[in-house]
Amino acid sequence: MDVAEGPSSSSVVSEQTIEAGHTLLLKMPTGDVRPHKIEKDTTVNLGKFGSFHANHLIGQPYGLTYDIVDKSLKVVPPRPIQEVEDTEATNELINDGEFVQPLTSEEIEELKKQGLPADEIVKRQIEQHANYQLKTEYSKEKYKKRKVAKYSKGFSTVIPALYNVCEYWFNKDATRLRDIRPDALSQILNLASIRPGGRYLCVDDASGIVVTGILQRLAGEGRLITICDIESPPAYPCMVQMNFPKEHTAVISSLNWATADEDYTPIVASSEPPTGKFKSEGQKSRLNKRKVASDMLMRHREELFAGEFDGLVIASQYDPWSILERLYPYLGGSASIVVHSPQVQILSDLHAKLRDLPGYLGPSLTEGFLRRYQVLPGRTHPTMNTSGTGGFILHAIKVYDDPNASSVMAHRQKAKKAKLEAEANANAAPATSSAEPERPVSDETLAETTQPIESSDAAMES
Amino acid sequence: MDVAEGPSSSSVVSEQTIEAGHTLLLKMPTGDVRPHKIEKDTTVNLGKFGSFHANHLIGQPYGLTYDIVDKSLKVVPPRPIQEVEDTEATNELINDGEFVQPLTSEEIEELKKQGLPADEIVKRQIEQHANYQLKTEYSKEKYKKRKVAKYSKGFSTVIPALYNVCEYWFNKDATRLRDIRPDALSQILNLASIRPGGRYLCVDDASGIVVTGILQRLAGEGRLITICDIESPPAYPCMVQMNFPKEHTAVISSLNWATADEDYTPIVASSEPPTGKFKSEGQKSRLNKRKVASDMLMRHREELFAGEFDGLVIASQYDPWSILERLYPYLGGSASIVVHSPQVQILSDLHAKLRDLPGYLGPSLTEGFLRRYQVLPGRTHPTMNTSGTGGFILHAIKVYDDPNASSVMAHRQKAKKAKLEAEANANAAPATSSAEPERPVSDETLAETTQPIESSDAAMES
Amino acid sequence: MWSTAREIADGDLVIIWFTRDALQPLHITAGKELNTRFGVYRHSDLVGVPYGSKVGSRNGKGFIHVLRPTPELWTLALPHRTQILYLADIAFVTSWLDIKPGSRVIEAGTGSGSFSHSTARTIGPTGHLWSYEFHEARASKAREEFTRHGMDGIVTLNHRNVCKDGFTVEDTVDAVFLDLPAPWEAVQHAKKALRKDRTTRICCFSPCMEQVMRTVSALNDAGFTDITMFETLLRPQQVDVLPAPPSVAGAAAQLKRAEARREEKRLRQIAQAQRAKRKRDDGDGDGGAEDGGAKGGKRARTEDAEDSGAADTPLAGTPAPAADAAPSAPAEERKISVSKAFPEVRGHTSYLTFAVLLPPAVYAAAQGAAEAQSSAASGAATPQADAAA
Amino acid sequence: MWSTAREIADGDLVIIWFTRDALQPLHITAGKELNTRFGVYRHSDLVGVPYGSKVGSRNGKGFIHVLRPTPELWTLALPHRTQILYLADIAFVTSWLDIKPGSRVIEAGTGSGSFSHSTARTIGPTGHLWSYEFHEARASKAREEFTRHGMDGIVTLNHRNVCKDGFTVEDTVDAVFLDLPAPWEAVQHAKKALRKDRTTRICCFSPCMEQVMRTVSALNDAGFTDITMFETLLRPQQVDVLPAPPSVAGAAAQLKRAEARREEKRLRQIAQAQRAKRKRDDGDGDGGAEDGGAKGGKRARTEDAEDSGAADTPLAGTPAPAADAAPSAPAEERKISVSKAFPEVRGHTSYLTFAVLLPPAVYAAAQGAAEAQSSAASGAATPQADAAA
Repeated sequence: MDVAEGPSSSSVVSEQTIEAGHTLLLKMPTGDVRPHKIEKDTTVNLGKFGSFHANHLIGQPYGLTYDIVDKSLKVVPPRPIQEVEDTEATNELINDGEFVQPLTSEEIEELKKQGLPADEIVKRQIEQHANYQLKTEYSKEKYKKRKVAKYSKGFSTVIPALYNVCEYWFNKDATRLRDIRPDALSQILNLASIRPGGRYLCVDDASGIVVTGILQRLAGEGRLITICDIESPPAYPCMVQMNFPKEHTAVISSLNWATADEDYTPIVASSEPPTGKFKSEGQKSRLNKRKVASDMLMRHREELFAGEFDGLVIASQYDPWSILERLYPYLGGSASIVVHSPQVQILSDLHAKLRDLPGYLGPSLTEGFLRRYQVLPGRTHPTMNTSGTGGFILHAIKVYDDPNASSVMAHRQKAKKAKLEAEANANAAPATSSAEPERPVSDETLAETTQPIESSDAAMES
Repeated sequence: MDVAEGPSSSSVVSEQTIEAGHTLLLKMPTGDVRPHKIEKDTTVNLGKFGSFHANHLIGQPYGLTYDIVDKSLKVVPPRPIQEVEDTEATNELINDGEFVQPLTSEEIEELKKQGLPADEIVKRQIEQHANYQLKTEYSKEKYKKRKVAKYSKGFSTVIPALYNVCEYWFNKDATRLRDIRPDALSQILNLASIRPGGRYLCVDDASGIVVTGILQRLAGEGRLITICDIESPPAYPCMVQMNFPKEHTAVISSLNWATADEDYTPIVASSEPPTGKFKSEGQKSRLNKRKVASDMLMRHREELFAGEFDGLVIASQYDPWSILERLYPYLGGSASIVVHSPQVQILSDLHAKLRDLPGYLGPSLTEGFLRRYQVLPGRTHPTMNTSGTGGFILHAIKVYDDPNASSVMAHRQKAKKAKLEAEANANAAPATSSAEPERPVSDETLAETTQPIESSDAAMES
Repeated sequence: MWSTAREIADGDLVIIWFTRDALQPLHITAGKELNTRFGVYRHSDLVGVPYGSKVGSRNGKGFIHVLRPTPELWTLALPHRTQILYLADIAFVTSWLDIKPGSRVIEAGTGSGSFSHSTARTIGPTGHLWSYEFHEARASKAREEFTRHGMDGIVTLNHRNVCKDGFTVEDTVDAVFLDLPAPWEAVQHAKKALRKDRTTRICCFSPCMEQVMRTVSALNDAGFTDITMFETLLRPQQVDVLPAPPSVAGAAAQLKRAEARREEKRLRQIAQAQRAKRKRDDGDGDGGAEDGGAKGGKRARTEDAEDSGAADTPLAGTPAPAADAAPSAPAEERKISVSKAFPEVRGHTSYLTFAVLLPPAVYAAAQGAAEAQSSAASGAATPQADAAA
Repeated sequence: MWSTAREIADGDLVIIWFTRDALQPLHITAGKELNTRFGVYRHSDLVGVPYGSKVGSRNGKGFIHVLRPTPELWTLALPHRTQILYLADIAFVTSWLDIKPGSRVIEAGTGSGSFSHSTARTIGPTGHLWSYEFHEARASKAREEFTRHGMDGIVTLNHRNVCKDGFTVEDTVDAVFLDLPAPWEAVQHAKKALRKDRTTRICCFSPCMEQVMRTVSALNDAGFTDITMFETLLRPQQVDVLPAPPSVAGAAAQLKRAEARREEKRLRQIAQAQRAKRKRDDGDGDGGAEDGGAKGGKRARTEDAEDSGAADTPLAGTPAPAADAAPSAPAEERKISVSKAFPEVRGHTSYLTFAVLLPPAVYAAAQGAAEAQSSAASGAATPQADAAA
């Protein structure tokens, strides 16, 4: 046992505790997720799902499920999946359309007003239902679940993990995220090799989901400079639900396309009093603040222009090539360049451009595939509806070209040419001008290191 | 029992019988498929898988598996899948790379020369194999299967079904099929609503796979005119493996982009002898043949120009819009237009164009998804490698526009506008010029007919 | 099955296309009227109109397209009695089962009839489809539809629970398609119904993986071979025509112009403030009362402006000319068509489990033939008949 | 873990990129030489060179790119001891398990170390990874690699069969990742290792559906909730720059020109033949012997030409001018970039089964807190602690 490495990090626990001022994601029994900023001594109203006093939630860990009982909260323990027994019943004898709700909506409203729990309402409905016993157990289970969800009063709090926040925004409005699905976001962060302590550039017109991801992966160590198209630093709304501590957001600074332009000099008002002497304390404070701001702007510019950043991530409405032209010089050698776009056309045009440039190594373009499954016993299948797209990702590596280095193939062709010219005075074909280095010819040693050997424990059994 | 409808169709049986002159697809134990034109009194040489006398195969039904024994064929009966018993063994103690072939390739060659059957060779190998008992049953099964395939002498004949022929060509060279995968082909044929007796136009630069599909679905009833870019009718190589009877191929005729042009008059040599009298029998026969050919060309042109075709299928390297411009006039009302392309860019450009034209109803663009699974007991999973693309399909319906008919929305807006203008003298917004008819507003009756009700027998259980 | 005439006739089934998401089958019955929120139409006005026509409503409000039915349009427009089968699955099953003109096919259950219509179209008048439905009301509805659609010669519909009672034909069909909750219960029955003189095929359509596993096992036990499983789906694409993405140079130019304008404004304010101050210093006190409360606000702003008075000396040089953005402007006018999959698409319909039945009868015949050929052709070793497992 | 300096130093691990499909990890060891068919390189020549440089070989034949390692490049370049985990899976697992700086994580088995390297990068020096490998040789190799890569502070490697012997920590980790043939055998052990003071997560990586089902059942039995399963893959796209697809008008024009040329040629032949005939008729017999056998062929062709002599009267009009094609010609010069998925792509790696563990300790605390808040804030009904199942 590595006892030395036992748990001790209370800070990580507090990250999972709800505090006043946090923006929570509350998941309704129907699966809908709603944001709510929780403030002390207020009432949280969830409409038909009930209302409760906010203080009940403050200090609670994230991730629990509650029933609302008389404006206060009752923690619901986790429930295991019930095995559904398959009976001999089929739906053979049930007529379509007959299996309808036997209580009127007025009757149900009345029961709800009486404070009857959801499963009790469903039970009553079922009692009224002539055909219920004829349905198969699977159908019954499905019916019950749907109905219970419909009449439940309660909710769960969603843990502010990056995955959950991204999923919430994606489901709410994928367009605002420029179609960055959780799987795409995770690929972006890994491809850009974001690590605590790294220094990154980012252009995020995707509501800040990429910025949020980078900040989480920096956790207060390292640097992030974003470039935006407005004067003041943008809001990045996705960050809100993460409830980041201040140290985590302190690593980010923003420039815009004007202030990020080396050839442009921002108009910065002087912070010296025109007369050489401060006229008032107010003037002094104003001018000092101005000095801090303009000094900071100049420092950020200098920092950007000094370059050597470890990576660049682009998820922008602007032509990605126009962005690369501007920011490429500030990347260090071997830096990762990751560009996301909802549409393949934008990135195939970019890919076609980059692969002819020696400063971009190995550009690759991929589309993600994500599929979720229902894994109830006896009923395993992918979800019937799914997200159609999480966008496309282009990845390349910044390299320093050496125009004097020439490929083996060119040499071989040169050698061949020379030989041919020597043998006969024929015209040899010009060397290929392919930007892509030639494919390796068969070579035992290399092949061994590059071909995956299929013998994993798990895969071998399959 | 509908005894009246019992089996009687010997013609269908003969379709499944191998005849001299047929081009067969032979499947090797390794899974490779090879074409072979079978001729009487020849020897079929399958290389390391053996050779046999062709006459053994003539008259046999398609779809069987044979072992080759002394140049003759032994039918192998179907084998059920063996349940693999999972033992306690794991691969924990087997070192990577150790599990190698214990017989040298020379020894194996010797055993093969001795005519030892494949499973016998594998058995000997296993006996020599120190670690074999340590491997799990799954690993052993996998190993045995691979080895047996390697040393088997034999093959199966592939039934010349459209699916099999398309799969063979697709696996061989998807580019020649313009990426038309079997699923895409089946969608094309259904979307074009190909039925016996129908009349269709087709532009097939995909080695004739679409033409082959249409011919199979016509089965000798109906008509198919193809337009090609060469002078004489194209070969359509995919047709070869179908071994179509003559009646099935009689329904096809070909024009080219010049002869299919109404404004162009092909230069047709006269079939009258210049002197008014035939100089010889040879001349007479030549000129008659020429007359038949030119009459036929004229008939095909007239047939095309008379129009009223039931559908048009395009799988071509040419700009699909330039094709539609030419052939659209020859389609009947409600005809299906189906365009396949390997690249989405081509079809999204076309889609953008068509949806602004009132003669094309409901253009839709789809990409197919196909996934095959291994379904061995205890080892169910999708294949580890799969085809990346089967191309994109655009579908639209030809309609006759009526420029005088106006949409409900336009009316509503006109009415609203009139009202607004009456109320105040304000400028109303112009009516939207969207080419797409407006979405229906909520309407109970319509909603019922258009919303799928999820209550199928199979799906309900899930 | 449906009319192949150019024009619509009384009694025809047509498909009315209101919008992409609103279609409706309609039996033309002279005398009747179609009253929708897309307008009012007399059936008799549609008679004689060519299929595929756009027709304006009688009151001039709205229009419809009147289409010739196809199994695909019918599926989009039909009154769904069960979850329908979709194009991708139907097309793929048709292909793998080698269903073609003349084929004899079984389907169970009939459901909403999507597969029935598509199969009837493909097999044509020389083929036959036996369709089984265990739900009585659905069976009656389907029977009625098949008759109306002129499919009686092609389709035989049976109200029957095939898992319990088996099929109504034996040694007859080329292919079986099972869309049942427990297809494994029908596998042995299917084997009986398949013809024994040739290779035949089966497909079981099941949404859940557990159903697939039981089906695979049942197929294997019943002697089916080449057992394999597929999933097929369509991913519809949305096409947008958009301006080509703008260059950030344009954004930069705009920001610079804004900054320059702000700076100009500030300088103007300082100049004004200084003039005003000079005026005040010159003892011009009248109007003081007029300015009143407004003055305080103004003074604050003026102070701000004054503070920045020394900004006449920016850190260096002059703002870049706004012309910076000019080169990219024409490019930004260009429109491009871009596409992506729709945000929500169908993620699953069902697993399609396929298998082949190679009946012993064929083996016996094949072996006999091979034997005969062998002795005739080469007199070589007689192929031995391995006893079928 | 790896060097973050701008330039390469002796002792660094670098990734040598020969081509997209040929990468190799290299420990810079002054004095050694890298000898490949892409050229010969002295390690010492790479020292001091900036990461990301293109370097020409000593003999001027070939070049390499010398890259800074990342877990992703390492995965592409590493010597595979087992089937490796790929980017899509690793990234998704990292995200769902909420692995971030400071996280404490378990993985079993270590395999080729793809997941280990990626996780070490993400959790950073404040996190910790316990990695378990049951195969001794693989464990030793991985231990050696982790040390070389400076990961000793972040990763603890154990040679251990966790299904039999469990993990080496208890009540400690935030997340567990199981890549084992029978993950269900390790689920109870994983539960012990997960910390009890907060919500924790587990992921089981299994290629087969049957493994998923057993795992789901084991997770459910062990009290895990929110059990769900995902598949994630990457579909690499191939981009081609091609001429815009040509118009069929061009093809038509070409065919027409060809036909016109053929007709011209035929007419010339006829004219020649007639001249020749006239000559022959004029009694000019010499040269007959010279033509010899060739004549027969010529005559046949001439006859053909003569037969078609009357073709001077084509059925109507004149051939359309070749200029037909002209309007489309400029369009055909335009190049477009088109893309499609590669012909063969990865179709499956594994199913990722995820679950959450909400331990009773949290419930007790939560309920206590809720209770306290309730009485403090409103004095309303006390929340009742439902006994955990």
